[in-house]
Amino acid sequence: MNPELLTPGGANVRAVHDAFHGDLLEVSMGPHHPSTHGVFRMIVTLDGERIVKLKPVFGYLHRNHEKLGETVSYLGSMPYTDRLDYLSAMTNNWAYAIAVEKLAGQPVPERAEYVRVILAELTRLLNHTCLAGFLMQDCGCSGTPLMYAFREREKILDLFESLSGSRMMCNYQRFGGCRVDPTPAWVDATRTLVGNYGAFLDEFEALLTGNEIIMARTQGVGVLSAALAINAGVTGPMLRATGVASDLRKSDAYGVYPRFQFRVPLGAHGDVYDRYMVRVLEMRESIRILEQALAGLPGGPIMDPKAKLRGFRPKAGEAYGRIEGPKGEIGFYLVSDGGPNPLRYRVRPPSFINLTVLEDMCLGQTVADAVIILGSVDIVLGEVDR
Amino acid sequence: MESIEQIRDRLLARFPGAQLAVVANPGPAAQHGLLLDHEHAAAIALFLRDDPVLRLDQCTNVTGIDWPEKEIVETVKSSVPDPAGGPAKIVETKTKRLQPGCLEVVYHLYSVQHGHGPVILRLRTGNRTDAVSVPSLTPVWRACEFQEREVFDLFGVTFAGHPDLRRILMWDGFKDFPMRKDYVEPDDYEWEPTPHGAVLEKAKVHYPAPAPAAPAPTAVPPPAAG
Amino acid sequence: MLGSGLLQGLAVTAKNFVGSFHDPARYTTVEYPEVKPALPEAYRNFPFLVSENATDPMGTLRCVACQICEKECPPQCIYIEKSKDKKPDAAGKPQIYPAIFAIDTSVCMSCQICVEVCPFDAIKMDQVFEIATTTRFEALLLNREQLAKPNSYYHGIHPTEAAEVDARLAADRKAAEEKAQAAAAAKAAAAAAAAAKAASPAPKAPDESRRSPQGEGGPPTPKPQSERGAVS
Amino acid sequence: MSDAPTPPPSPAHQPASLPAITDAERAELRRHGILLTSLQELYTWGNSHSVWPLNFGLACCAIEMIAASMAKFDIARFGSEVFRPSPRQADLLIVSGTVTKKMAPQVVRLWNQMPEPKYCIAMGACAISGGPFKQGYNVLKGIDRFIPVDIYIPGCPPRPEALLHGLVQLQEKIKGFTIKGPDAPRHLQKADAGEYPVPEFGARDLEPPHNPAVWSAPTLVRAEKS
Repeated sequence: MNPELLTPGGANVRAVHDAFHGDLLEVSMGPHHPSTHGVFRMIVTLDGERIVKLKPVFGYLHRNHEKLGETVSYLGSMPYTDRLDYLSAMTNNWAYAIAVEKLAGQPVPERAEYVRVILAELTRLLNHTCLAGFLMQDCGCSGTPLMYAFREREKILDLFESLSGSRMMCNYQRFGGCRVDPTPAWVDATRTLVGNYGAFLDEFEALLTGNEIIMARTQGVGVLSAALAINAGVTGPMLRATGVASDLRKSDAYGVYPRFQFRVPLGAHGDVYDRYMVRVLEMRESIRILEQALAGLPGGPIMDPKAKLRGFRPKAGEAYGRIEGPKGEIGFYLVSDGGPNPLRYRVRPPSFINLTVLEDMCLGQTVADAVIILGSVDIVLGEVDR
Repeated sequence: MESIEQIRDRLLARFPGAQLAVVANPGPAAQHGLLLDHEHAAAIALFLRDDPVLRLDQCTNVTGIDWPEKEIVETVKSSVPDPAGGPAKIVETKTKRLQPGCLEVVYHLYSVQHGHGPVILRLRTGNRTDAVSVPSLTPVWRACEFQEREVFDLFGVTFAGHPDLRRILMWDGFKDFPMRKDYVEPDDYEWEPTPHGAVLEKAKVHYPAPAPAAPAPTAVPPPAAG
Repeated sequence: MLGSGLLQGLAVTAKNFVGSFHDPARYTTVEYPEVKPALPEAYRNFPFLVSENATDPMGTLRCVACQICEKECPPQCIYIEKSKDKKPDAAGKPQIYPAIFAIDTSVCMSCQICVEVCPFDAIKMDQVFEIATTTRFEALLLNREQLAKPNSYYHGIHPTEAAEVDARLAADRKAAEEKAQAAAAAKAAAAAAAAAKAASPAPKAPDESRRSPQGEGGPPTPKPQSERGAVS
Repeated sequence: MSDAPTPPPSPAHQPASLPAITDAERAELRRHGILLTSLQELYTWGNSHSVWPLNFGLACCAIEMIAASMAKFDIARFGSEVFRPSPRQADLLIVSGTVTKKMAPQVVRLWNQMPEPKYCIAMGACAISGGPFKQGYNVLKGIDRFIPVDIYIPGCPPRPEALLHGLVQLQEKIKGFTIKGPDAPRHLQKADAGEYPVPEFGARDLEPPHNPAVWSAPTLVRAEKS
């Protein structure tokens, strides 16, 4: 690996700058900018229309999540995790629950594991659908794909709401299981949704995937190499779009994922189009997992009977638990001193770390491409800034 | 994957002068850490990344931990033989010891290629005030770039060799390190209708001086007792 | 052929456009202010206090001011002051009651943890969401009188959960009565014995042990997990 | 009084202070097919049904705001579907999410850039008071510390229907305005500055931490816990 590539402001900057010999213009995009998915800010240095330097600025949504996590109890942090990546509350819940269960050595009943898989895959569908909509919005397809995405999102949210009581902030997982047991009616409704989702994806793909304008706009844009992606800690669909077969559902084999048949879609070029395609293909695999999980959903308790709700004090120690969230590896690192709240509560935010390579992907591209490259990273500011 | 002791032994064979210590994790997770010295940290990290057996090519998580100074009371029980020949007396001697505080940076390493991990590296600063520097591992793993900046911003650890060490989440002129345990947040409490604990203490500062006889002013009508 | 992807996409939008006039699956708009949304039973917004009796809500609050929810509430939006005196509850037993019970809905994040930790089923989640106001301080701090809603209202919004709660409370009450009867019988026996042997202390009523924790102690009878609302 | 063929405002939307004609008389006239309106009614009617929001999302609530503008909830039914990316073209600032101290100056700046008449909705607990993140070091305890808020929508996050309800409340409020007099909206009153001071980043907090001209909290004294 070329070490210069790994240093920010390395070889790439000079190469582009020398080739154009232009006067440089510094543009601040954000924190209020329609394309930055929230309050993200980039300071972009432009040579004509080409980007020669891009410095992300964070912190506009830094709401001291980790500090609060150290002042409230272990249970009390669960609703806060909903608000990290607010498009995929269920996977945040699960990642936190897994970390605490590791910390306390808490077993989880089988039914709860299945329900967690079902909810995590529904979240993946929800997140990837919305991301495709937002990405197309950034490409300039104003409205239509996002409208379709949100139409489907509402259907999944109805399921979440009827199960957990809230559309977005589910607060559903508990240490040692789940909060409420899904009724047969809920399982049937989920089965119907999963059965219909393939048809929606066909329609969505007919709208977008073959579209010549989208291909021209996204192919070959924002190319990321596999070596840099691994070294920079990039995870999730972004890493797989570069062709690296890395999926925690396979490699960590957490929960009951080893029982399901599914493939890990990989990209070949590591560009924006690959990142979009990997997500679409992942949704198809999620539907397969959902069908298997719904068919095999066992009976039994949803909570471990020995699990404690109040006065939960794990023994001194530490644990890092991680799962494959829709945006990449979401992990929680907890240090306990035996007290009612953690001594250290750390979130490993996938989209924050995926942004490490934003500058590398944008160098040499036009400023309009920076918008879709950022869109293809799939950031949610609640998680980036915490 | 090799156990942490095996990795330590291999590292000691490769870097004879290195000071390595296994930090045991007593919890059920049993994810033990390896405490590195500053001098060899970067070389060891590079070795762990490129070693064909371990191939820890991804540093997923970097975080800081604040360990404030702690007073530890140690109780030593010793039996003093009774000179009169009776049963030995048990005497407890309590010694107070000040455990110095430090800031710790924790790195979680995984291998994408082999699919194993985590190997946990730890670096500690000398104290919490002036010797707060540790070597940066950003030249080894780009993933550390933003995360080390975050540790610098929130904990005040400076990373020697970091290419772009600035505040990342707070604004540039900010003076404090908010994730430290002794951080005192600015006093902007004025309307706290449901305070308890620390919030009540902070809100009390803004309460008007109690009038001698009149009832305390309230914003909402006090609920009728009954 | 170049442009076939575009045409295919246009066909999709055309299908959706035409479909929105006759296909219910493609016409998704809710007519909100005119048609109220059908909220699922599990939907939660802000907490309310359950009172047994609609005519005397303050007198029959289930809440005994144990302050567990206040401690567990992650954003600390609950404030309780215990009463100095005791008042009879719905079963006629003298209980401490909350002299002040305030919830700051401008802070509450509807996480339902207060409901989960309450050992007395006294606090439950409401479903009213049309609460936009023009003032912050007065309108969004709810006090005891505004929070108290009768059990019948609870049955109206969460029927399955409320039925379970009522069944559990009735079972508890029955068990407590049986225990009290047994204790009374034991007391009578003890009194007979005490006639011979003076000054024997009367046994404490077992019901007291269930309703007594104030403050530091844990909940006396944690609800079994299986009984925790299985609502969907 | 001028006659104009506008849709008659429903009785619930009548402004409070109309000296010349009573509601009963108006209803009687309407029964005979005569529509009466005033310049004031026209003004507020037009104003209230074309409230264009700023395309500005902060956090979780922004997703629900987007959901409200999508097919299912369709904010276009209320005349507010035109989300403007530029503050110069917007009438309504929906503060949808947590306002951090780092973001607060930009929010005030956006508010200053909006032309009159402009309105502000604080959507969700965080925008109202800091919400669940209130006790944090980088969270502004309510956007009303710096800019005037017309409607508060509690909830975390409020349902899209709740946002629509808040919008209807705002429309009611606009319809209650008069062009002159004490009921005139804020921007038509001489005392209103229009521009609000933008806070600066201090060493530990925003300076000033709140704008005393806009915000003052009542004091609610809470007792020490037994």
